[in-house]
Amino acid sequence: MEKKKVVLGVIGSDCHAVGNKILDYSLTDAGFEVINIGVLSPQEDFINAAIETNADAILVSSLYGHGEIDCRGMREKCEEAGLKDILLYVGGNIVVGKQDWNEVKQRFLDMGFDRVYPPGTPVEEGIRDLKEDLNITE
Amino acid sequence: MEKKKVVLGVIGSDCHAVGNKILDYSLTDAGFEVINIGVLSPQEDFINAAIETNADAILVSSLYGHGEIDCRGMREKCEEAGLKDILLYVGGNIVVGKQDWNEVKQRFLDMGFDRVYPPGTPVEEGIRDLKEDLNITE
Amino acid sequence: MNLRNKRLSDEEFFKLREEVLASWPTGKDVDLQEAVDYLKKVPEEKNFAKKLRKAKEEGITLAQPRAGVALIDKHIELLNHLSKEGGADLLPSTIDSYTRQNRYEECEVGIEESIKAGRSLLNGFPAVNHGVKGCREVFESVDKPLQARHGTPDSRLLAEIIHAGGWTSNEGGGISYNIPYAKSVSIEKSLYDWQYCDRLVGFYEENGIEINREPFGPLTGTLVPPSTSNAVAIIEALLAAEQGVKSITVGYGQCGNLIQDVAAVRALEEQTEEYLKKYGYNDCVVTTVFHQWMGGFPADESKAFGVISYGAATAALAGATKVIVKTPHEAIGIPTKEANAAGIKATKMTLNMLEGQRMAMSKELELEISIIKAETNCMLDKLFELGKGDLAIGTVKGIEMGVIDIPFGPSKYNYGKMLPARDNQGAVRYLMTGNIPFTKDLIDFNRERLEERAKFENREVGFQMTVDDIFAVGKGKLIGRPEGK
Amino acid sequence: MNLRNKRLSDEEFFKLREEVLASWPTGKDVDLQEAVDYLKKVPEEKNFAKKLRKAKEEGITLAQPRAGVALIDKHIELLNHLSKEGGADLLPSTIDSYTRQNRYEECEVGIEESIKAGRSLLNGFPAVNHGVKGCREVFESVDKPLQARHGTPDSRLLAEIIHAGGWTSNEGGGISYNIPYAKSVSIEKSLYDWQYCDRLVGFYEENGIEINREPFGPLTGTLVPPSTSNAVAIIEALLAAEQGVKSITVGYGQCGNLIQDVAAVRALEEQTEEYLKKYGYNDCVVTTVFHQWMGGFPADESKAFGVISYGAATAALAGATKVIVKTPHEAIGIPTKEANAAGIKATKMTLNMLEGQRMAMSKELELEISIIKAETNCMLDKLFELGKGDLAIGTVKGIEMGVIDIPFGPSKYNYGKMLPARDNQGAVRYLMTGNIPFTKDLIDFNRERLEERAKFENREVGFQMTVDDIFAVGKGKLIGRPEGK
Ligand code: B12
Ligand code: B12
Repeated sequence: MEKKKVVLGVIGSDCHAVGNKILDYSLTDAGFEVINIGVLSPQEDFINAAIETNADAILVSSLYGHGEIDCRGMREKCEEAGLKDILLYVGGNIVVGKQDWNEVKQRFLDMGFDRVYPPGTPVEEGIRDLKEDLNITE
Repeated sequence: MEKKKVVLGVIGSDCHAVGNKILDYSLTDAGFEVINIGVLSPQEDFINAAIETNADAILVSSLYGHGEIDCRGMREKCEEAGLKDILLYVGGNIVVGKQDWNEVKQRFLDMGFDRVYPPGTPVEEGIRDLKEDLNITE
Repeated sequence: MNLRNKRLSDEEFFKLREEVLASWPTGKDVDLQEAVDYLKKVPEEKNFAKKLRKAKEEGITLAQPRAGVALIDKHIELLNHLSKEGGADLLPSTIDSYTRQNRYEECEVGIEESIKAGRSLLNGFPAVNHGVKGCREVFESVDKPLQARHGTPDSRLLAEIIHAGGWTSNEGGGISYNIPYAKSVSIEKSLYDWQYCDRLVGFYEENGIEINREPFGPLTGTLVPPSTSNAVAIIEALLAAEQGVKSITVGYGQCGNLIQDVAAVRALEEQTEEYLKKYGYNDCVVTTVFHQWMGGFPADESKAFGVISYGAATAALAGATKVIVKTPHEAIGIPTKEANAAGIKATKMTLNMLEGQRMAMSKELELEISIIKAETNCMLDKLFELGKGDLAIGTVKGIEMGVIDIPFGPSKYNYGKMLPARDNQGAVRYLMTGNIPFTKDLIDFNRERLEERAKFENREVGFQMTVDDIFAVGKGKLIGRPEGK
Repeated sequence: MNLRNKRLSDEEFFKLREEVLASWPTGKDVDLQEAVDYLKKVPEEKNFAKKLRKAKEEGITLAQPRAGVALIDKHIELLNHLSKEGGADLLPSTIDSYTRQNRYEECEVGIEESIKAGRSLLNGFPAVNHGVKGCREVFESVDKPLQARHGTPDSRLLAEIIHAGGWTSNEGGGISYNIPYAKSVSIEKSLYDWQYCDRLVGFYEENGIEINREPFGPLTGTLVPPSTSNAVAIIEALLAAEQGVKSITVGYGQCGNLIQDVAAVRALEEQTEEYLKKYGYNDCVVTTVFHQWMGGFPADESKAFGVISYGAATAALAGATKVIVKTPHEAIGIPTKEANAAGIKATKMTLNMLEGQRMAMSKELELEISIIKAETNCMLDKLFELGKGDLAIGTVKGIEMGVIDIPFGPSKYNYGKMLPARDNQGAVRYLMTGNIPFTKDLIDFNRERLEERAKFENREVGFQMTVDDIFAVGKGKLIGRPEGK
């Protein structure tokens, strides 16, 4: 079976690289083809990479707290670019400070993300969800 | 001027001796005559000592948490023994656990204590109050 | 009562036992043979002595909280929280203060009032009143070994009930549970009563049940110089061994100077083993327990976490077999189960980060160890001399004469002329030795260290230092210096 | 741009300066002469350089938090809370991440949205947007020295504004604020831009104003071996000194093995002083900063307190001049002011208990110091060789070639072939050295230590160890061992 493709990156002015490298390693290990655009990536870079590679999902990391500003309008931009219904995940430390998680999650769901992950989510959880959402059976 | 007399002790089955020794030392230093009945002292010992020495005040310490049980009825026993309106102070860690201080204080005021001190009260505070209540001017 | 350091004869023991069991109604439910059968079925991981031995072999430090409330169900809830949420490795049952004074009637009042008030009015678990049945209910509802922690000069009935209840460790000793905890119990009496407790453990050992005993290391918890508490621990270890105890955990309460604290634990372990060997007790397993700071705590919870974690780090670096954990509520009152678990978590995190790390040997550490050992020997030698070779007799005489002198001990049998204070690095030294038979060299060493501080602080060596040191940690410092120093 | 390790000429500096100040409207408010006058009036106790020097002389460790929010009034409130309630000795202003990338328009958005939302949407204080006036308002509203802490490859405008604003310290450097923080800024460019920042400080020094500079020690905060971060700190110290900087604080991020951490700080201080002397910078005051654990934290707040306090204890035992404090919210998000103060209080309590105590010299400590120094020398010697004596040129070439190689650095200018992992005592070693020019002895030493762990864990030395170690502290352990080890 052909490998599913995922675009991976850290959005905005965010330089946190460690989680990104781990996600790359683990997703590859789990059988995905990973297009890693790395840290400090604007929305456009995610979208362009997804178009170029015809990706199945975009995994956005935001660690540094500006996630709320950086992720705004991303779903709309995807649609505009013709990425209809592409899977959109976001995770990391996506807002500033310790906030009520349910509220935070809702804010990002409202922005059009399919799945939203709290701080410290194990990679395995993301991989499990991806397999489910992309109908991958081992 | 004659020295004012205070009876000092730790009530009930309480063995905490350090604060008691410090109070003894500091009160003596501040010009009081201290009758120290020490740790592990029942109500009766405080009252007998006060009667024998014709004391002006009784300072009860309770550190170990059973203060609430141990102090009950003390004012009444004083009255019965003829110690009318003797000053009655209590301090230390007078209840079990971290409780709302205002409630705790009220409970002991209701028992008839004139002053009630929270954990870690500096000795100086007790001395200042004693001087005020006993009209001692330096 | 004819106190000697000699194993109680079966005759004497069983005669005493009748009295003991008759002293409160729950005593009659203790059946030694049935208890042996019960304890034989206790799984390995719930036996205190076995878990300690394993930790010693693996070189890890276990964490144990203090905890106890009046009612059985609440106590079980508490212990399970500390085990599961807190991650405690060993569980305690702290016994309330009425039980410690054998005032079981007052415990009944406390139990009733606690039911009424919906909160514990007792500062611990009244194990005697709850009896063997209650103790077993607790034991069977938890997943870790259980120990009674108290402060009871006469804990004979308590010991009978808890061991029959499945609790495989008992803290205390004839000195360490007398002088800090009592006012007018003679040393002769408390040593004798603790021989009974030790003999009971010896009896179980002879019947194939390993039970741990732990002299209470920190004593008054307030500026106790290491050699004083080490001497007491070694005495109690020797007395316990004579009664047949095989698993002994000697303890020490943090003083705050890291090198001195590590030295104290190392000296304690080595000297306990040496003395046991010397007096012919060759099959004891000696482990150590380090108590996080036992004196007055800062009221601020974040600061308390600092004290707790520093204590945990010291325990790890010393290589103690277990550490007794304080909580962020320490300065105020008995902790909630959440605050208690918080203390354990901070402790375990620190232990985990230091796992396998030990303080390396240095000139400074070597010196501290040698000083502590020399001081300890001075006291112990004198006791043996006074007792003409009998340590029990020597101890009674020695404490009366101030050969061992515990600072701030409330007991009238304590000599009370020794005064401690911190030196310029925070190590606890002897400011006044009273009647402790130190050599001139040792007295000079202590004095010099204190003079160094006095010079730095520009004041005289004296009692004011002791007073300032008592309050220092509560105010956020180790050493009680004058303002602006 | 013609990068050499040579003091920028006044001509070059003032020409660059025009561009820099023109790059955002607030730049025009910086008037150097007026700033000198303003800074002359700053009282001694609010000058960063002076306070550090005093602490070094007294042998104490100061505590400094990280903190910054979008709006001036809220930022002032935050800093005062940390100073008064927390007891911070030195104050920071952490700069937001848009400013770090010179994206001041986005800062404007962040400021506006923060006003609307009633909470900070920026992860720091946008000092450039608030300008000299805003920075002075902050400075005049607090009672301690202020420092900018950020992660800005090109921080020239920021430096102009904060120093003119009365802030007497700036963190960063051409390597340490590039490789961990940027993706595509060349080393040549960032070294050049930081020469500007250093030259600005040199200018102030020449005008009688002491200003402190601090290379960012921890780099990526993730398993950086001591010699790698020490080498970077020494390079940045030398480059700063050439531009006229006199007060230099070299930094190190806790790795977690106590002996290695103490050795790292000692080696860092000694070697920085040696190299400065060797290259003719004789009047610099070198101080040290120790960062509490900079990698992934445990989410549980009690465990976080354990990590924080252990870090504080290490800083004290190492004798660092200051310690940068983490908070119990670390794993989740920017801390509230209360959580931040809590971290400081736990830290200060620990420092106070250890005041005056240092780790004693031992065989083990001596060995670690000598290994770190030898490794550091290998890297630095090679850079001087590559630059034919010019450290700036050598650094650009050396980083390109992997002579210095920072683990997990996001920059494409980082070589990225080095891999670290912990040994069996938790010390961070080189698993793969890539192109780092170590001697065979040093490579063997690192390897042997890792093999020891591999044997204990019954697996091969390899990348899985690195991965496990990255997650370990977050999961409550120092070393990422396989289950059941
Ligand atoms: C040292 C200590 C011990 C030592 C005591 C040695 C000795 N014989 O003195 C040992 C280890 C033996 C011990 C034992 C126990 N302790 Co204790 N102990 C402490 C500790 C750590 C310090 C007490 C101290 O010496 N402080 C220094 C002195 C100078 O201060 P002080 O005692 O507070 O007294 C000053 C002020 O309070 C004030 N003051 C006191 N009384 C009065 C009265 C008046 C009128 C005024 C004006 C002022 C005043 O002035 C004093 C001098 O400055 C406290 C916690 C803490 N404070 O940090 C716990 C603490 C008091 N102990 C406690 C408990 C429960 C016990 C035990 C039951 C064991 C247990 N369950 O853990 C046993 C008690 C046994 C018994 N029968 O009493 C609890 C009490 C809990 C509660 N009230 O809810 C505390 C608060 C710890 C805790 N949080 O759990 N303890
Ligand atoms: C190491 C670190 C740094 C290093 C980063 C080095 C580097 N280049 O990578 C340095 C020191 C440089 C740094 C800098 C900063 N940091 Co930082 N940093 C951390 C720290 C301690 C660990 C991050 C880490 O590497 N974790 C280990 C990796 C493996 O885990 P991870 O990143 O969480 O990623 C995993 C999961 O989250 C998940 N995941 C991540 N993304 C996604 C996406 C999807 C779809 C899924 C399914 C899963 C998933 O999988 C990953 C792999 O397991 C965290 C706090 C913490 N976590 O303890 C703060 C933290 C992330 N940093 C923070 C901040 C604010 C900063 C700074 C702005 C400085 C400051 N103000 O203090 C700068 C940022 C500069 C910039 N431009 O970005 C904040 C963010 C605050 C917030 N969100 O409210 C944190 C949370 C600390 C804090 N509490 O203040 N930091």
